[in-house]
Amino acid sequence: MKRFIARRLMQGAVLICMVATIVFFLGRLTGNPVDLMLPEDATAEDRAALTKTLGLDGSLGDQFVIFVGNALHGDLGRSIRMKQPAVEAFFDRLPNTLVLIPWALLLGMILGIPLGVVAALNRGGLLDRAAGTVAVLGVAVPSFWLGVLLIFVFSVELGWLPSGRMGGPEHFILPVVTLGTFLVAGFMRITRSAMLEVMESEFVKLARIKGLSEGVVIWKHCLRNALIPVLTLWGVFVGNLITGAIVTETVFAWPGIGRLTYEAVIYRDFPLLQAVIILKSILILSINLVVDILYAYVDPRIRLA
Amino acid sequence: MARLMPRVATLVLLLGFAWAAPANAQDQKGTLVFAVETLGAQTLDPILEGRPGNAVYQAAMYDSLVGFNLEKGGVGPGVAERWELAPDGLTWTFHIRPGQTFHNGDKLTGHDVKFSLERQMGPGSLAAAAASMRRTIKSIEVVDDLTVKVHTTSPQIGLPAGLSRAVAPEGAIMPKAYIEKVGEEEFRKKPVGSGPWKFVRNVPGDRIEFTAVTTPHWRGRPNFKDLTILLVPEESTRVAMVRTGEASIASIGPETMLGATRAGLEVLSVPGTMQAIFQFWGTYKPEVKDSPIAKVRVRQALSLAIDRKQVIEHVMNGKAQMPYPFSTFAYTDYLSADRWKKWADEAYRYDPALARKILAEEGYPNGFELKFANTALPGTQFMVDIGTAIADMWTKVGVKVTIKHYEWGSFAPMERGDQAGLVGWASMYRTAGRPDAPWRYDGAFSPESTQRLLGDKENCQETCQEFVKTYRALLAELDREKRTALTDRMVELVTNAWTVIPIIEGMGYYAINTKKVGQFQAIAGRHELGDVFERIPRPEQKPWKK
Amino acid sequence: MSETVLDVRDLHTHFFLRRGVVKAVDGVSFSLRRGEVLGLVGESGCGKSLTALSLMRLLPKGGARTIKGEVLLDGENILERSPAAMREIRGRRISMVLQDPQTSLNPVFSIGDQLREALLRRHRAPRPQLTQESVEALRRVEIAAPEQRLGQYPHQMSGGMKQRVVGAIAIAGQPAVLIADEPTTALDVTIQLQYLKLLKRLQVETGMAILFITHDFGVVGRMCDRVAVMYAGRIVECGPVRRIFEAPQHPYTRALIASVPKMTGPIGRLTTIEGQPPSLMDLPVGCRFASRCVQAEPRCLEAYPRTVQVGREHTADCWKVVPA
Amino acid sequence: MAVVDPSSRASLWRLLWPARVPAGFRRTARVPWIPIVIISAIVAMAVFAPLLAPHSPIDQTLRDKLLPPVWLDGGSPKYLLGTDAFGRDVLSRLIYGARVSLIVALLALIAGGGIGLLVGIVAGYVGGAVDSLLMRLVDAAFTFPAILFALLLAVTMGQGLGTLVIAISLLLWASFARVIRGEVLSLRQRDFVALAKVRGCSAPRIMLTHILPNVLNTFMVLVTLNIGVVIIAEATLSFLGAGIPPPTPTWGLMISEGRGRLTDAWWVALIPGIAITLMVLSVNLFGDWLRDRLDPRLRQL
Repeated sequence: MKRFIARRLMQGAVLICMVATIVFFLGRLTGNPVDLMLPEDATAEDRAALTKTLGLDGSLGDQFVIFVGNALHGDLGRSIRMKQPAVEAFFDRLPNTLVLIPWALLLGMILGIPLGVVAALNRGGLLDRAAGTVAVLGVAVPSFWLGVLLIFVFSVELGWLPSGRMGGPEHFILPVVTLGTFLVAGFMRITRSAMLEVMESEFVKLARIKGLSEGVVIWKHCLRNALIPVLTLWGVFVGNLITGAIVTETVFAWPGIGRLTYEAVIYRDFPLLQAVIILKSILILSINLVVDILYAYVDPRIRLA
Repeated sequence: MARLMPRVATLVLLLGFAWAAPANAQDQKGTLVFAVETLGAQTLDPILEGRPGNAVYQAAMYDSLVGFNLEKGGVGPGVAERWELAPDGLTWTFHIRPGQTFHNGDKLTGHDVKFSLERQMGPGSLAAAAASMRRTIKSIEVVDDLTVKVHTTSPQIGLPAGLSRAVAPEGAIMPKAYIEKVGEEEFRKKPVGSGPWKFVRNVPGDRIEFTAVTTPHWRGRPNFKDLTILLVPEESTRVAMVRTGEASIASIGPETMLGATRAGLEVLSVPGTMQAIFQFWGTYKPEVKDSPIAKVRVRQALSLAIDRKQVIEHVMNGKAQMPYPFSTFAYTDYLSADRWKKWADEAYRYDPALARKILAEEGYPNGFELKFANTALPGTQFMVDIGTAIADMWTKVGVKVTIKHYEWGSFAPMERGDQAGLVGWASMYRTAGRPDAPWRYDGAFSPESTQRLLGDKENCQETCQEFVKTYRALLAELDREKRTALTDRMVELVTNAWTVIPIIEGMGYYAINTKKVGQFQAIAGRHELGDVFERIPRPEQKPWKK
Repeated sequence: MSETVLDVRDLHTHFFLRRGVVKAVDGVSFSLRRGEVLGLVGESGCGKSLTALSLMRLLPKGGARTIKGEVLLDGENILERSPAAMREIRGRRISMVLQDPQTSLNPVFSIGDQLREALLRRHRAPRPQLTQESVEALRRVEIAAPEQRLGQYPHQMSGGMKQRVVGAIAIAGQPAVLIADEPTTALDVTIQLQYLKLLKRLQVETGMAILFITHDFGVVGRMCDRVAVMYAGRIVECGPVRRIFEAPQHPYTRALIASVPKMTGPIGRLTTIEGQPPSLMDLPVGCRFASRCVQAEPRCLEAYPRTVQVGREHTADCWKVVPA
Repeated sequence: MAVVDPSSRASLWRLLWPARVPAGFRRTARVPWIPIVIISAIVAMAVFAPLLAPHSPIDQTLRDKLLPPVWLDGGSPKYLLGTDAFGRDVLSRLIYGARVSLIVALLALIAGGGIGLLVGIVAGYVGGAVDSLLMRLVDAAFTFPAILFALLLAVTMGQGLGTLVIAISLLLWASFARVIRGEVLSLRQRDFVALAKVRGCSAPRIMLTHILPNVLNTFMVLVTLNIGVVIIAEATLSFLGAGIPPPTPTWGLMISEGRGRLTDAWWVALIPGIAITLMVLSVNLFGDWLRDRLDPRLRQL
């Protein structure tokens, strides 16, 4: 297990280096942030001066060397727009996204897993098709459209819920629904297919031969096995959520890292953009690692291998 | 004794004010929630925010050396009550309004003014005009607590305008003693200004909170107790928040206006905040010689093909107007504005028949192919819409338009260097409302400038040379009338060249929930409400009239 | 001879698919006596396994239904039991060992958990007692160091060992009938023999009856008292093992036996059976083996043959055989 | 043990119209006719757009702006689904939008899916260091927020079809590669591959003639299931201002342009939203069915 973790950490480090390099050069391709910081009619003199102030006047190679050097010390530069260390900006906003994600995940699981089980039990039946359609609907609706519609219906027309911003529990409902909807389908699909696979397996037959009740067979023997693939996809889903947060946070004025990312692109805030993508990658990788470890605890085949 | 007199006078005045308007001054209550699409750098250190429009949140807590003309827009008194230029044109003297204090209780004096301007010019400044200030300002001299002299290297007629928030944010006055005591870092965390709103909290990516000063303020004592400026990037969410009352006011684009009105919201439009223009690149260059856009009449025909009334009516939902000549407005300094208004109404009319006729006469009876770059800053969807609309209108007179959309960030680099990507193209963008024409004209037309739309150093022909002459004369001219004549001449040269052509004069738009705020007016030409917050009444109060 | 414990009469289990009906079990009858081992032999796809699952009433999902027939367990037709009542007897009166030990055990529960669950079916007992009984059960299937094994997971055991555990689980409820569905097919040859011996020993010890399903006539000789030969959904011949080996009556049985390599005697050509069994969805009206039968006559194609008593306890479905 | 190259397995046509019912064929859900009809209708819309659209999708009639659909008060029979803010016919834009959406989907799936297919086959078949390297790349691609990447590209290269296709392909290839590699890993063990090796076939030849045909079913299933992903991605990028630039009609852009007008002109944003939802729903249901039919092992997708 230790060696497994160590190997994963090594792979992760290599991945992060790759991502960092790609991001650095791609970021530099996207134009000069100075143009977005100055008024449209700023003079060339002003522009040159600001470029120098921001340290963007060196060659790309020089800038990269400096970037790598600083990164090794945990310094990913200062946000050009917000003038605060990019790492700090990221961690300022991270909690706001992290309070959103578990709820979305929970929503996806609470609805998706039972739906998946029910669909598997009624395979090919009306319930299966109904559950499938409902779940696929979750993927089929573009989340920004859903968000805008939800605001329109529940906030503007019915006046039940606030339309945006962080705040009390009622502020969480619409963003969580918007963010979590596509997960319902994901969880439902995987649970269903895993259940189908498990339900056809011999050990389920043996459990029945033992004379166990249907409830025990389904919810203990089947589901426990079916949850293994569900858990593997946790990592992927959390990754999706972190990306999906870009749209959701923009629609709901949620000050999390999703919007920070979007703003970093819009304002060509190189250091921030680099930092955000690198830190996000680290975050996603860590979550995946945690999931792998969890996975090992659920599945003895891995734990004891 | 002589020094005491003004203070006593001020005290009496202030008491009188408090007595005269007790209903207005007594209670400050409620929170004014203002939702905007961007908070820019979201920093409260004035030297760290370069884009004037983004500094809306700074305007609440900082006063500017030069202020507004609330009547018609443009420059008016601010921290300095008045200012004058020495006869040699090299020294501006600013007379500071007495009795101003910072939120920490310190008095605002000439030392703060000198400190603030020098900080804006300093090495750590990201201010847009930092470089030009360094070049033009020789020294700043504090004559006494209420008098400051700015010595310039050459005559700078536009200096006070440049220190007015009507033009740029560089005039913000910061507390010298406080910053020197606590240091820059601490100042950024706990900023102190002299405006009618005190800083409370800055939550990055979400909001900035202020609370009203309780004493009278020359800009007006706020009617609300608190002010929250919310960052809500998605426009439909902003409008939804105004509808539900989560926000009192939100900035909106023209495309949302109709919906906001139908939803029972008040829409406030601020006149003269910008001009949508289109322009032709490198028309004077040898390689463009054979291109249709090298011909003045063709360029004019393209203007005639634009139905500006339709754009105003349908794209801008009626909340826009026929433009003045390029980058000029009703409030532009030293301009015969009325005369130009009349001229523009005629010149910028819609006459597709004439447009077709001109095209035929110039040898393009079947039109020609035109490459058209449309640029938009984040949050200006209507610019894309206007571009789409005029491309369609050009198509109707037979021009085959290839439209390409750029984000501002990818367009700006194309202007630089040899402009290879743009020569022979038409492009379109938005220019902000500013009271000083010459500055903007310099950036667009001088052969050394970035855009150099009349000619570059190698190809500076008649109009270009004439422009350079006029512009130089204008810079040195101190006499008001002569200056106006020169400005008119400069504008004339540019209008007759038809290389930069205004489409419409646009406005700033706000959706307002009248249950949350009373009636108020914005300052013409000022897209941001930063200097208006303190004047916004509560719903039950009397509307604010200018 | 002792009494009949399981009597299957005219069992029909069909798959109802959109495309048609697959008559996988189509009129199977046989009986099983207490303490007896009955072999059920046939090619793959002839319906042996489905017969077993029909007896357990654990038909695969997706359209399989028993539409006709009786399964009398101690004289009671268990097909008429409610699902809950059926669950009552599974594991306790009738149980089953599955083919593949690799997949028969739930990978995420320990051996102990799975055994205890089965033992709990026999009687409600406190956990320590169940654990003690689990150890006993493992010992009975000849697993060394059973105490340690309890905490282990299936993936930590060999196939042979797993199959023993499956056996232990299957007989934990002390059933009167055990169905063994090709229990050794997936095991190594060397282990197969051990396992068969174990099964035999357990059968002798407990006196349960075993329905032993296999495609391997060699195994039948070693294990069974009687054997029933199944072809295309029906039992075509049934009789004591020795009789069947010595005097197979049905051409199919003969062909099957001829295809088994003999351990003794001269090495002759192994015969194979030409052709394919008929589609279970489109069965012929006549003898189902007719299309492959070297002795087929016109009447074989016209009607299904009657069941002929060819000797004591020995029957065969063939027009060509002569009643004893 | 059969040494049969199973690439001759059921074609799509055979699946829809089985010539003969194979015995013991596993029971699967019924043919999803409704989704097939919807998909066909949308494809027909895309192909015959110029014939079907009553108006030009980009010509503006500003005077007729924001007219409601014909069944509402104020609607005009001239514009069945109403008009947008420029007086463009929503129906015509919807029809042409189908074309753009499908072109984007097609190109992105060919590019992204193709790369994924290639990487998957090479990684799975060659194995070893090549496999490790390629799979690390795939991992990196999964870590990298794809939408962000698309945004970056859009601001770098400018908005446009090419940018969009590249961005979406980059979003797709990794998941294709991962699944295909898994398939190839198991195929590599199969006898017909061993036999081909014994016959002395070269590695590229085996990949081309033995591996490729056998993963095509999986590939087709992946393609179908990802059409929805592409359509949503296109719409999302349009929403974030990085899609195909106006005035070219795309469904995403139509929603994006109309989203501020839900109160007064809901049809501008709602109708394309419904179209996207219907389309994605249909391709997903169809894909599910196809997967069950062609490649039940992929059920976890």
